[in-house]
Amino acid sequence: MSTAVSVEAVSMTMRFGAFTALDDVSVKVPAGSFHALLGENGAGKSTLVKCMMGFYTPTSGQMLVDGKEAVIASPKDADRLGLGMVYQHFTLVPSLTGAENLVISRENAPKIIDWRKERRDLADFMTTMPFRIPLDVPVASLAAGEKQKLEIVKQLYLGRRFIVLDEPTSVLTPNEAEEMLGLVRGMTKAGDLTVLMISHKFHEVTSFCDDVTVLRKGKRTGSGSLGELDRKKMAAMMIGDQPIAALDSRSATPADAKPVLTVTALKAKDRTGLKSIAVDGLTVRSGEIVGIAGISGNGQKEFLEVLAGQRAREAGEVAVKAAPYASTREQSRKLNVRFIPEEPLRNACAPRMTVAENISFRTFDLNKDGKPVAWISARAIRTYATKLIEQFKVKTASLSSPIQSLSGGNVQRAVLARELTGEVDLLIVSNPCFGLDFAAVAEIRARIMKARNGGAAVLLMSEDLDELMELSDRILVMSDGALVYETPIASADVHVIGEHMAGHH
Amino acid sequence: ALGLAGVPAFSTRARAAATTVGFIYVGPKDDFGYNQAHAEGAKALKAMEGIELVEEENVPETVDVQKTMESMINLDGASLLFPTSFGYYDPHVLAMAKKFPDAQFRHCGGLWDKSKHPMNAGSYFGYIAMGQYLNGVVAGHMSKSKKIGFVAAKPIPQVLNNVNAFLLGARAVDPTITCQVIFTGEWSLAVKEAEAVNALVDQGADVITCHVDGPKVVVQTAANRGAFVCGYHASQAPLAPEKYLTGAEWNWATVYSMYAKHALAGEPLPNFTRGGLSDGFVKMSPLGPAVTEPARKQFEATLAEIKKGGYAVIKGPLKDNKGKEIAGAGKAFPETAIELESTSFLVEGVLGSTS
Amino acid sequence: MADVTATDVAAPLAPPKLSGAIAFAARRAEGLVIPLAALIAGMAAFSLFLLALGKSPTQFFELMWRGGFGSWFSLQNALLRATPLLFAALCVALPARLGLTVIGGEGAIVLGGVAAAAFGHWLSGLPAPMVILAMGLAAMAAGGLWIGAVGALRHYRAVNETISSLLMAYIAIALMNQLVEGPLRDPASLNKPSTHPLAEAYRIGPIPGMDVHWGLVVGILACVACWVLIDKTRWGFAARVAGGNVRAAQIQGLSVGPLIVGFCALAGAFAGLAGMFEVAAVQGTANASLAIGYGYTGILVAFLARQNPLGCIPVAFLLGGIAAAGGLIQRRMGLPDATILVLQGMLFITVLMSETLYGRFKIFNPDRWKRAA
Amino acid sequence: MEDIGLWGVPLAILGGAIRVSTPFIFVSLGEAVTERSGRINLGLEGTLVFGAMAAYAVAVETGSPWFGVLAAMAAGAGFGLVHGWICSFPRVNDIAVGIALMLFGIGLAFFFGKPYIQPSAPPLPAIGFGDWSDIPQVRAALNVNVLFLFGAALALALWWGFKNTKIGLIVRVVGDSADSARAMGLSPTTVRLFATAFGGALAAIGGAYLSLYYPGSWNERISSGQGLMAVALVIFARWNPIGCFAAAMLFGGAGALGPALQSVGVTQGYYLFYAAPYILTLLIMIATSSPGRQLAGAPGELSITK
Ligand SMILES: Nc1ncnc2c1ncn2[C@@H]1O[C@H](COP(=O)(O)OP(=O)(O)OP(=O)(O)O)[C@@H](O)[C@H]1O
Ligand SMILES: Nc1ncnc2c1ncn2[C@@H]1O[C@H](COP(=O)(O)OP(=O)(O)OP(=O)(O)O)[C@@H](O)[C@H]1O
Ligand SMILES: [Mg+2]
Ligand SMILES: [Mg+2]
Repeated sequence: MSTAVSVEAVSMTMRFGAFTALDDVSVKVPAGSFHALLGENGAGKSTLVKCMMGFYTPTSGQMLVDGKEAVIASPKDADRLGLGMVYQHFTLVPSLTGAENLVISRENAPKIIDWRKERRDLADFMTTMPFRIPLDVPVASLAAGEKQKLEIVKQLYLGRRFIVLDEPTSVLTPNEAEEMLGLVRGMTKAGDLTVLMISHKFHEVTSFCDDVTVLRKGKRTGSGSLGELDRKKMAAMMIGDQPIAALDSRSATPADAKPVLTVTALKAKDRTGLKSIAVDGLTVRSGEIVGIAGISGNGQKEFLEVLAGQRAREAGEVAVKAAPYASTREQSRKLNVRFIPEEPLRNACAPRMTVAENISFRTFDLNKDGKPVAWISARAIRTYATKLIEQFKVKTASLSSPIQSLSGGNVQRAVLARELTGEVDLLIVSNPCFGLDFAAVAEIRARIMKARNGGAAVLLMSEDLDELMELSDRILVMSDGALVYETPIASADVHVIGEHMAGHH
Repeated sequence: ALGLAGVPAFSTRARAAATTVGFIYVGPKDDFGYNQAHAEGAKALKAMEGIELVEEENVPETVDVQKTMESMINLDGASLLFPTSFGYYDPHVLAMAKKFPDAQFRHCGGLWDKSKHPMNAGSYFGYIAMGQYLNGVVAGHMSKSKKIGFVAAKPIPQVLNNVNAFLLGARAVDPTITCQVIFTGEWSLAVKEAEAVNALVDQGADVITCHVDGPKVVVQTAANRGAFVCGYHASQAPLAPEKYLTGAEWNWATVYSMYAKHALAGEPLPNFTRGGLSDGFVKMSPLGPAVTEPARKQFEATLAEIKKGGYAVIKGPLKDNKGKEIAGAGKAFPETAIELESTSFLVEGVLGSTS
Repeated sequence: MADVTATDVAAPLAPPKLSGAIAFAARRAEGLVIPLAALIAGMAAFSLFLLALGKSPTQFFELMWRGGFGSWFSLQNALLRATPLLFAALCVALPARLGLTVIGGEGAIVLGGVAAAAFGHWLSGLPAPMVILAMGLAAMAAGGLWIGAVGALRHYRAVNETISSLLMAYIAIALMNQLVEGPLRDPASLNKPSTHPLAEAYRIGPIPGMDVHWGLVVGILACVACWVLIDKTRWGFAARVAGGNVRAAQIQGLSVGPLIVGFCALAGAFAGLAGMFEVAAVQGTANASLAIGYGYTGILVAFLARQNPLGCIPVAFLLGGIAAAGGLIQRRMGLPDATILVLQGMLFITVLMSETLYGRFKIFNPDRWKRAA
Repeated sequence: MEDIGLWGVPLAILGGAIRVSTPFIFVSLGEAVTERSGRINLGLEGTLVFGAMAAYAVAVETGSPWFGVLAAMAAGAGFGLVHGWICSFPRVNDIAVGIALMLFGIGLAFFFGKPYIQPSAPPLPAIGFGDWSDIPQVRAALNVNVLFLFGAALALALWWGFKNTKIGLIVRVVGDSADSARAMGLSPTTVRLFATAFGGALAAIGGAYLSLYYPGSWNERISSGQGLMAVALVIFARWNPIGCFAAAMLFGGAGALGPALQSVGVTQGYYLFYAAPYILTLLIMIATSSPGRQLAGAPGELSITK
């Protein structure tokens, strides 16, 4: 196996039109080190690495590889120098098998592929890897952790000696994340690999990385070795002196709190139509947050879809406040049920409609007195949206901008504004903080906690165990379409939960 | 309808003192079929002194044709119009005839009714079934399998008359001959017509004819399958010189020149004109090289007989192919018989049904 | 560049009311200026085509003007041809609001025509307003069921609507032929099988003083009504949400299924009306001439109008005018009838390409005026 | 010729399937490649008609049907390139561009095709696979055009190629995930451009078959929507080249059903028999689709299945 290289970006500047996304940033990653890149959303982290990998042509700046100046005008150039990148979102092709993905990503893939030979070579290669992955099934059918490992395997298979990992653990269980980072760490230690990792999670950075560089609004605000920096210092470099929302303290759930959501013997098919989910029983009481942990692909999405009326249920009952609930608009309105799905732009917004329209999805058909009307009023929509935008500090150029032009955090805020206004009895939330920086995360979590303390029953599905541990009163684990484990927060143990998530118990 | 006729008068009517004649076709002018036959007739007018010709093709049977007529009158100054497709008449020609009493409309199809329709409209038509009868006579001689085939568009009287005549012509040679008919359902549908020919040949038919708008595909496909073909509408002999026996063709030049002469002379145009082989409205393609001597003899004899006039193809005793009597012994329907305009039967010996 | 003026008017000194109005106008102008520019580009491309063939573009466009727009007669000709296109375009534009691409409006037109003719015959004897109303309703029901079924298949069975509507158009035409030549045939319709002709009293006549039948008025009203429905009512809003993102609509508890089926049915109902007017105002009977491609031209109209029902009105008029001039061009310039198809194709292509220009120009986007300043 | 009676029906369906299916095979195989790359080209009807015209015209002018086929392919690839180029601009809707190009292609074909309606072109050759038989009907049914054989071979080749060649895998990558493709340094736009051009070239061969072999003439009604239907068949065939071949055969066979049944005396309701292929396709689509489940094998980037 090849040996690690050192990589250095010198004075990178990147402008998009009049906007400077990256302003004279330098980063030095010595051979065999594990370097972290920190920063808020939009700080320019992805822009920096994309400039380094030849995706963007920086406005100015140079690259040094192994101390020598290198011209990286395209990802192909980077590839030739042994530099590779694992993206925030998977770049494996879902319908291709692992083997196909590996072979086709090779620059010198033969015109006609001799699969017998390729399989043999792959098998040989895999013996040098510290873990096993099935290579003959379509990637779509792999678990998230397996996909992430495959991404890394791919980089090594391609002979990369320097890789960039962009938020590599955001879709993994803590155990998987630790295992994976441990492996990477091992490889850097052995001198096989140099790694630059983008992350929002301090604990990962502190326990695995050697050095760190922090960006803020396109500028480098600091760097150093992990030995000399603590979390506080890093946070200060990331966000300056802006205040962070504090979580409300948890008020005790009254012992006689009424059940709000009751699910019994629910059955539904999953997206492939081959597997199904089965939730035997679940109750969420007023004033509590019930967290559902699970690796993506284990049925949480389908469960939420059933509750939200996006997927047909085959059997079972869903009741809200003892009334049967079929997710109609009238029921949601009467019973005060709200949903905040993950990836709100994809699941809760009409991207091309305006910010004002998106904010009024829940209320456009009501007049001032809350009575249904046939005619909508553009003026009422704007007035309502203006109010909410102010309250929830949504940053938008104007009310009539399409919501897709907002940043991720602001889309999330707009959706929160829409769903958390008015009385809420049941709040169903999924991965609300995915991909957001810690200031935004803190604010969103604070709002959820506030709703709980106000008496709402909250069902929180999340792939982020930290989030569940922080917010939930009880945690359930979903695995293979069923709720397999339950624990009150007091006795919750991340490792036990992780094992149930992974399906071994 | 406010002063429409006045506006364009400056621009166009003044253009020529000549009579402008407008021809409107439902399909392309050179389809080897219905439209080509009319276009060839129209060509005869080109040479005539004092006649200005305007033509438009691919005009559908809806407001489009009304507007085309109107536009020819208003913008081109046409005073005599020949909308040639059958479906143009009701309501389109009628509406325009009422609206433009100064223009003359003559429509191909024989639908004009003196008691109901405007006097500046009129019909002309040819008795072409007699031509199909002659096709049948030749086919009867040339068929070895004693089975002949007919590719038909729709089961309407004109088509049924042609089918019946084709079979009866063949039965005049050999009364055991049968004729298989396949309806394609559309006036022009190339692949279906070709499939129909193949199905006919597969069922043993060895002489094929048709009544569709453009017989090109039928003729070529049949010839490729080794069957003989009889043409329709126009001559398709160049498409299959070896296999083409003869064909029933329109000879619209006769009709159109007649109208044009009247128009030039300032005489009133006849409202209702019909004719057959003897009047030169219909003609037969020259017999092909494959036609045998006995066939030629009977063909020529029958043609001569027909030209004398009064010849009847449908004559008793005759049953339809469901066993119902059509004509008792001694009863005959010559080509001019009004009953034939509403034929809804297929005669005994035709395999197929009208629904 | 023009941006400068834009920034100027948006400057803080301008009274807020006025700048709001200008910003509003600027946003709207984009949807007008870009398609017009695209049309001009298409005509320029077509002129090159003509020049390459040695024909004169000036003569062509002069004739186009004369045959399609330049006189009262031509204008009416264009309007008459535009009429069925208005309905056919709605059959595409309404489902498009829900993100559906329905291309089989032809089927609904044909069946609407047959249903209207059948009811006109069955109810003959009753007072004319009643019969005409019944014919309209029957046509709308037939077309509505047909395209409504496309919507239902899409939502409840996940059958792609583009393909199912296309297949169903072929099936509808077969059905129409079967009915017109079978059970519904007027035995007197000898050589062109048709349904029983409508009694004179049940025919829909021309608008007084014009040559164009009432279908034009109904068509324009239908377009306006659809625009109001989409822009001003809760159902239209809900449809836009569902069209923008089905998942978002579902999570809001909007009944996406009924919305899709309802909008498709309404779309089909309008197409059915096109068939009804073809029968009641033009043909007087239903026959194979119902299937002459209005449904397909309607797709063109809707896409050129960017699926905006109000936009369908001028676009249908434009295409009506082009079609109206087609004959004159054929006769005067010796160009084949397909010339019009080539022109339409070129215009369609340039207008679609112009889609990429939206949002590119600062002048149309008041949000960006200040940043530039 | 012998009377084979009712045997004529299955034989006609077989013969019809072979004769009628070829344009469907080519258009659907071409479209399968295009759609596998993540683009849909609804305009292949226009390409097919233009291909039919171009092939016929060139065959008339040169006397060689093969030059006709080559010319059609070149023209079809041209149309594909235009489609691919226009769709490479952001926010341009590929379905609408397809419809526009359909109109444009048909328009150009009719425009330039006028002088070629009358002349006769030399037909493409066929091979008599039924010559062992004494029954002329069998011989006729098995008189197979070389293009059909080429289409069958192509279906197999594409099926194999999607799995076993670099190009095949690249097309699949681009069609399934443009982001992944970009990450690999592939340009989805370029790949789609060529995939659409390839699809156009094949569709034009379908047109050449219509005008140069069966029914074997050029006129404005030569195509009755084969190009449009074949696009539907691709989805029906789940983007599998072998499936496209089978679907085309099924559709061709069903199309031969109507005339064949009439020829043996089944004459009631022939319009409905003629609609059989459409009804059949619709029914099978209804039966094999289901909500809440993605279409198996659908390319992830395809606009109509997203
Ligand atoms: N192609 C582009 N055009 C214009 N602006 C861009 C472009 N890409 C990024 N930006 C802007 O540059 C800034 C930095 O973006 P970047 O993606 O690098 O942030 P990041 O630090 O990776 O954020 P996150 O944590 O959300 O991934 C953002 O404000 C973004 O809007
Ligand atoms: N498609 C787009 N069109 C116009 N502007 C855009 C577009 N995408 C992003 N932007 C602008 O770029 C800016 C940054 O986007 P990005 O998503 O990177 O934000 P961010 O800084 O990460 O914010 P957050 O922390 O809220 O996620 C936003 O303010 C947004 O207005
Ligand atoms: Mg961001
Ligand atoms: Mg990033």
